Amino acid sequence: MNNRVDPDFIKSLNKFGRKDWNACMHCGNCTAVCTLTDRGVLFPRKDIRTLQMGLTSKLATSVEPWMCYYCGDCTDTCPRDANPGELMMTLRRWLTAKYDWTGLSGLFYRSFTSLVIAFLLVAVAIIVIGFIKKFNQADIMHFGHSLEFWMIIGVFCLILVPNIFRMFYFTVIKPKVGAPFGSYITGFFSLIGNMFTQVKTLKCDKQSLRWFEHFLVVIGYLGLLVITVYLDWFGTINQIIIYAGYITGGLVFFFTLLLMFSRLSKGSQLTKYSHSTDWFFIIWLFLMGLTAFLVRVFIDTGLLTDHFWLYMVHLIILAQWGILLVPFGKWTHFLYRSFAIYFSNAKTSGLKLKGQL
Amino acid sequence: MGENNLTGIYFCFPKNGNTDVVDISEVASYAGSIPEVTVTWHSGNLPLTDINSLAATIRNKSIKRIVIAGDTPGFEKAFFTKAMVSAGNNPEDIVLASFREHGAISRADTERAKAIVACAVFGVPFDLAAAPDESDVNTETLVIGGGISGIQASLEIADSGNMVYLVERTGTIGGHMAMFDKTFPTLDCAACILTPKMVEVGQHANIELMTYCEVRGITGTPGNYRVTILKKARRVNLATCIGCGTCSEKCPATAPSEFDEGTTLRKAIYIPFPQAVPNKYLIDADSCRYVQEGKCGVCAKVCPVEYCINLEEKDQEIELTVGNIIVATGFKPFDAKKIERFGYGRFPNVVTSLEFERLINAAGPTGGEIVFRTQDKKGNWIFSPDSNKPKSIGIVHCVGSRDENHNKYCSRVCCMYSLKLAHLVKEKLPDADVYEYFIDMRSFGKGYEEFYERIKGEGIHIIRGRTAKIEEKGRQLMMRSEDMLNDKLIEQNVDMVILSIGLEPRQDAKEVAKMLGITTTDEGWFNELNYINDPVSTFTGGIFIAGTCQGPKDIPDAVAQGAAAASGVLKSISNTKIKQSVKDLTLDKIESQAKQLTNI
Amino acid sequence: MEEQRIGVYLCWCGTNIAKMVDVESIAEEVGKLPNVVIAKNYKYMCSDPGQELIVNDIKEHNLNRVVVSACSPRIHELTFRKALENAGLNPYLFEMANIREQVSWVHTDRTAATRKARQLVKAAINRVVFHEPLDKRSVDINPATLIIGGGVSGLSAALEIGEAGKKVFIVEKNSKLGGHTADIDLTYPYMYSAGQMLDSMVQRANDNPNIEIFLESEVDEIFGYVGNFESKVKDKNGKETELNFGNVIVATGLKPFDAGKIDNYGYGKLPNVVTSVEFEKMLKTGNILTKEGKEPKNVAIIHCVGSRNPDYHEYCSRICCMVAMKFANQIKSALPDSNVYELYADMRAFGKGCEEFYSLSSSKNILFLMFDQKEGLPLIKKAGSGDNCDMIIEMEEKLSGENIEVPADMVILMVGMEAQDNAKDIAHQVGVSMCGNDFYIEKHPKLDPVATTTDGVYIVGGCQAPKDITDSVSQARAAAARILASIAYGSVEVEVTTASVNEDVCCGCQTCIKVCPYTAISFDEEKNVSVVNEVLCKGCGTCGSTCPTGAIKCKHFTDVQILSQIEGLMTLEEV
Amino acid sequence: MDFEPKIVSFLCNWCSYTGADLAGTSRMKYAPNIRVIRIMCSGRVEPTFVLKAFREGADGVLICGCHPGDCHYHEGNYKCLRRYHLLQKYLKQMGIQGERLKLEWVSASEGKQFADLADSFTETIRGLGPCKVKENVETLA
Repeated sequence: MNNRVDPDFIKSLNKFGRKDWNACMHCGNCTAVCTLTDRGVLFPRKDIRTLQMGLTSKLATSVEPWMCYYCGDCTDTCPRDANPGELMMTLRRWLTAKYDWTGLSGLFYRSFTSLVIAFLLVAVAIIVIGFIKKFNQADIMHFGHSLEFWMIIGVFCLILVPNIFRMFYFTVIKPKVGAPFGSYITGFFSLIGNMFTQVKTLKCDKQSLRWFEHFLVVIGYLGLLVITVYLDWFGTINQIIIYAGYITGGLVFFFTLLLMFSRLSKGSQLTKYSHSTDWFFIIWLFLMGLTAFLVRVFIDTGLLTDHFWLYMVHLIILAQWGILLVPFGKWTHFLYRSFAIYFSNAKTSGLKLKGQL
Repeated sequence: MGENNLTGIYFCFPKNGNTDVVDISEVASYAGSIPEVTVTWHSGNLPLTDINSLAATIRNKSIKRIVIAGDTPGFEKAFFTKAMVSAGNNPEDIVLASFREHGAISRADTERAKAIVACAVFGVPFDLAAAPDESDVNTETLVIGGGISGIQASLEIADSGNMVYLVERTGTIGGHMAMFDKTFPTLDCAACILTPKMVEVGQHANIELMTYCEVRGITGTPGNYRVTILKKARRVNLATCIGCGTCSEKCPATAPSEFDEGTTLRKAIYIPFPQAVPNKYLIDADSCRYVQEGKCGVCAKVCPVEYCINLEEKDQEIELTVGNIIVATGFKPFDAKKIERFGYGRFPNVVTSLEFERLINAAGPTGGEIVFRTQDKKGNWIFSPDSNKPKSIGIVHCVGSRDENHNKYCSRVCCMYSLKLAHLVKEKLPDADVYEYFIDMRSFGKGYEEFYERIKGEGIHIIRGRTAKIEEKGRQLMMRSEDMLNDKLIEQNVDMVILSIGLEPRQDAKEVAKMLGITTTDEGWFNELNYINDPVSTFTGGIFIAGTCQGPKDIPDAVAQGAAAASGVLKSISNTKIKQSVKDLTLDKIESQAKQLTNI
Repeated sequence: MEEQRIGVYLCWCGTNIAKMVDVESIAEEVGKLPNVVIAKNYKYMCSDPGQELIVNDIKEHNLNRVVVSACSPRIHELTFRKALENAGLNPYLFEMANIREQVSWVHTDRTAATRKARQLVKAAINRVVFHEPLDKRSVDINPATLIIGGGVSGLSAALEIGEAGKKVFIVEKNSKLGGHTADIDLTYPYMYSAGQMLDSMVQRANDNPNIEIFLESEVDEIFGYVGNFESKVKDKNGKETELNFGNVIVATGLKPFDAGKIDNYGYGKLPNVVTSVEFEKMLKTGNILTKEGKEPKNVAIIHCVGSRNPDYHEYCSRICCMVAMKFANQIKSALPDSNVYELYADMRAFGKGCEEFYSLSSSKNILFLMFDQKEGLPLIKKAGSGDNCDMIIEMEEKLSGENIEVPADMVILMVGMEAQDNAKDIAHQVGVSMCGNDFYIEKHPKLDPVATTTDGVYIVGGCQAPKDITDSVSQARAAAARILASIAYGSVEVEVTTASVNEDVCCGCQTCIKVCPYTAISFDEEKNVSVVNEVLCKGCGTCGSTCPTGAIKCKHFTDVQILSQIEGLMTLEEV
Repeated sequence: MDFEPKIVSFLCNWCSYTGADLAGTSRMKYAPNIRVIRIMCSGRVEPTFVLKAFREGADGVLICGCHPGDCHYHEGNYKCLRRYHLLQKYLKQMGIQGERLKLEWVSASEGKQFADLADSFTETIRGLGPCKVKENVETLA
């Protein structure tokens, strides 16, 4: 029977983040203080209740955790120090694992060692390939370039798309909300918008600066992606592309640096607690930006031939990023968030149809 | 005792980070030196987990009795009981040595902690062993605080024919109760039931009423305390003032009325409220022009009685000697400004429950009309009878209470008075919508639950969900809350919001405690000798606590406590002997007395 | 009737009265009235010179009646009565006319106000003519006290009075002192040992020569009135002891609700559904085991059993929430890896340290689930084979709106508290009244929570309403204070303005006996007349107005006094 | 000169009289036609008192007691209420309009209510005009 309460679940959740949400006495403050809650979109209290009772299947249907941008108001004003904000973060991790059909992201969240091993394996693989190709610069750079390309295709088709569909199944199909087909069409554009701007963040008070940082990182990241993969930054001689590459790369590693500092200083609620995977994500993003930047510098200064190891390093980081972090880590959040909004809009219009709202 | 009755002592370490606590290891080493004790052990800060190994130890060391010592060792008892049973022992042979119970809280109390452990080992109740010597008692009593508890205590003692000095900080007795309109759950008006008692105090032959006075210092010993009292300059002669009010009429200076929670203005020379006891005027130095600027003095000129008003009067100090002291200093309301999200102080029509009590009171600033707060010519925000009436009112429970960010504790009365206010609003404005937001409805007393049910039936919207913030929406106020029982988010627009503010210790509670030589909780509530069965005595002989200064309380409980404290006093008067302070007992004395008791 | 020599005094109260009432003219007029020896007006009658004025005149003109017309008698009647006493005159030969609060302060037309004042004064003069000297009466107090019930309330009261050196009789129906507290392992919120606390109290009681304890005994009907009660105590062997005492404390406590009445909980049918009372025993004996002798993996605690439910008791039993919380903590301590569920309605953690106790407990993986009795009670069923637990509780969880199942190997029912079965009998024996729930009614719910309408009889602890140990102790001591005070004073003042029966006129219809709220009137069979016990009478006068033959006289409010007062009000209309 | 009603009113000591005093202390103004007689409890009010008042020339009689349940003597006010209904019947038989006798509950805090009551009742009586009882009796005699 799936509505049997299970107090042990909350313990298993501890792997995904900081514990002790039993402190919550259900005063409802968090839900009411949150600027993003709305009719039909109630969080975090309801999710706290569901997880306290350990109703996992119900929890899996919840899109609310993706609606939260972690401004920390709920945690600041919680009368029991139950830290609802961090709970939302933890649930996002738990859901990511839930959606992922390979089960790898769950594994990485739960055990740090397995994550490290995975990283080493990838690194070794790259080095081995390097051997096979006798460290021939042109070959390897060609390989690297095509690797990037296939990685994106592969990850997208094999993991991200299926996971999105799993998410769709858990949150919309299973709970049987008859969302009208039209609502998916109409919602699509806002989906794209949200995906790249995450503009909803701005609804939180005192979040605009963070949003801007975040936005620039995304721009920089996507820019770098396009420039290296499709405009072959390392191969091209087109000055414009080269400079564009420099700018985007710079953006990435500069702003990731900022983000890292804010995590270290633990200023806001958001940055108080960091899961190991958060660090991996941000550091690798930073390294990617940095190494890419340096590689191009070395190319332009003609140093690369003598210091080809640099490209190897870049390639390793790139592979780890693309194969491990993108499909199984925090990277997916920006997909899930946008789709969550997309689905929940569909849901609400479904409920409206039923007259439940 | 002896071989066949070996005792093991387990020490629990305090779990919270507090550092100024009893030195457990010192107590432990002391305990080791007691012959009857075979083994002492403690888990450090780890919680106990393995019952079987504990049972094994008990069996191997053939321990027959166990003493669990620590701040609140009871939390571990069930664990030990089980272990004892599985070790084949009698679970009755577990004794708690609770430091907190007997007032050993800080490092300074380590000696007493040892004594507590000793008594537990000897199997002697601590309060029997820790019996202080007795001495003669002065039959006169000092009562500090003229609220309902103080009044009750004074009357109980005075009726026995013994002298009572009732010292009150303000110009009249009555305390907070006098400010209330009705009282829950019977809804009889506070003034009607309180003022006769106040008059009784004023006229009682055995009560010397000392209003507008403050206790400044206390010396001496239980049964014979010397008290220094500051008699603040009232500038009006209590004996000759006939309360005609001419002075007040003519007085040009005004100030916010304390009695009306500043919701209206009073003159510089005033009677706090019509039924004040003593019903005599007093001059508030801070707002009196003569005192401040040296000119004016109209009151003295218009006063029909000669030499009644003396603007030059100065504060003076008085000495008293008393045998017992009852502390009934009461509480102070929580400052709603501390919670910015509720906008108290920014939005004029967010009012505190106490302000509302005055507003709705037939003898209040508007004669009981519920109106909006408006600004007078001088720019003071006041309630004036001629302003408009709200059509909808919201009530927020637990303001400042049950909140880690403010006061952890529950203020005990807010739920009920909020229901009462809701009812009164409906009574005065039948068409008004009333919305009440609560967390847990704590209607626990006699007739309280029935009252709750009655209110539910009066068309008041009672919603489970703490209001998180209040924002101005046009001319109205928007209250944002989650209605969790109906799975809804509510953004309710209302005309006026009542914040049900909690109770706090008086700001000077800790200094007062220091002066009296009694202890307080971290918040500042006075500590009782034993929370369970001696809630009014303290560790200092001849000093008793009554009413809300010990912790939040409703009127019946405060009254009961006032009387209970009086009984402590009458006890000593009646057998002409008073117990000295428990806190002054030395370890040796308690030890030896405990030994004596075991030999009996 | 001796010659009437009345002195009338009108007060200006500065301008307060004089401004609106022409006191001088009134003084002049009433001065002319028969029996009025002197009529004076003065600035402040209440002031010392004002009072001296009266005293001197009484002596000088040997007045035997005084009328003062000034402020409300509620403010200064006592003052002036004292003045009369000082002058050696009986204080009741005095009447007051209220021309400030009820004339000068409330009217705007001076002539009208003056006319009204004049009439009030005249009425007072008319009335005072018929005033009679009344003597303050008081009865001596027997210093002994009877305490019915040896629970923690009765015990604390006994200790308080006994240790004050006064005689106390405790009558306890069980074989040991301590009541319910004796069955409790620990007390909330600080987990003190109830047993250790009680041990010392009982020892103190036993060692105290002033405290006489009757175990397994019951009290017979109590006769007499405040200060002088008498009754018999019967022990189980039928041995009777005569007792005389001045005050009574009723501390009979309460009893747990019978959980069997609620079908949903299957108490009595399902072996592992136990009451909070039974569970306390488990805790004391240290074996928290199911009937099968296994350690329960899942323990569910259900709140408000029999409380807050109109089908059983509408009231809240006040302590169950915290006791349940205490249980949860003890279970977690004894069975660290068990799951504890609390099925509650509102968490009533209101006492000192209780909210902190609640939040502390929350951090111990205790699952709090909310239900609403109005929308159906949780249902306890035997679990199926695959459930790997003994019982299943089906409930609608209010905080999530989910219909859920809670696994349980043991269910603890937090049974509420209700009045003792014999509450009514005791009420009759001691003469206290009861409310709908059979709890005793206090004299005033707020300002007199332990006294009753019968002087000298006090109710403390659970018999007045459910309450925890602390609050019971406070009440017990409150009662003790009253009693110690009355003993110290040695006597109690009794109402002077009582009713009395003129036996020649009384027809013995006994109507008065029916209407008297204080059972102060009894019937004398031989003389066939009603007799007023002036100690019990509070002087409300209801009997007087009911008496068909006018045999009952309400002192100081006699018919003739009031009737002539009416005449006074109506005369002197157009002067 | 136009008709000024004469009204006798019986106030119980614990609630209504205190309420009337409160009206005074808070300086509320009301018609001067009410003349107050203080009794311990509204239960003390005998029919004779009321009749006597009319006999002596009162145009109206007002009785005030504690609100139901608040009676200082538990139920004196109920007793009074019962008697009031009987009296109403009796007055009619005597040809006195029932409106001339009024029973109201006034608590110690209801100074305002008392003032309003005094005014409204005075107006009622003014509307009814003088009560003839006294004259009739005297002409008979």
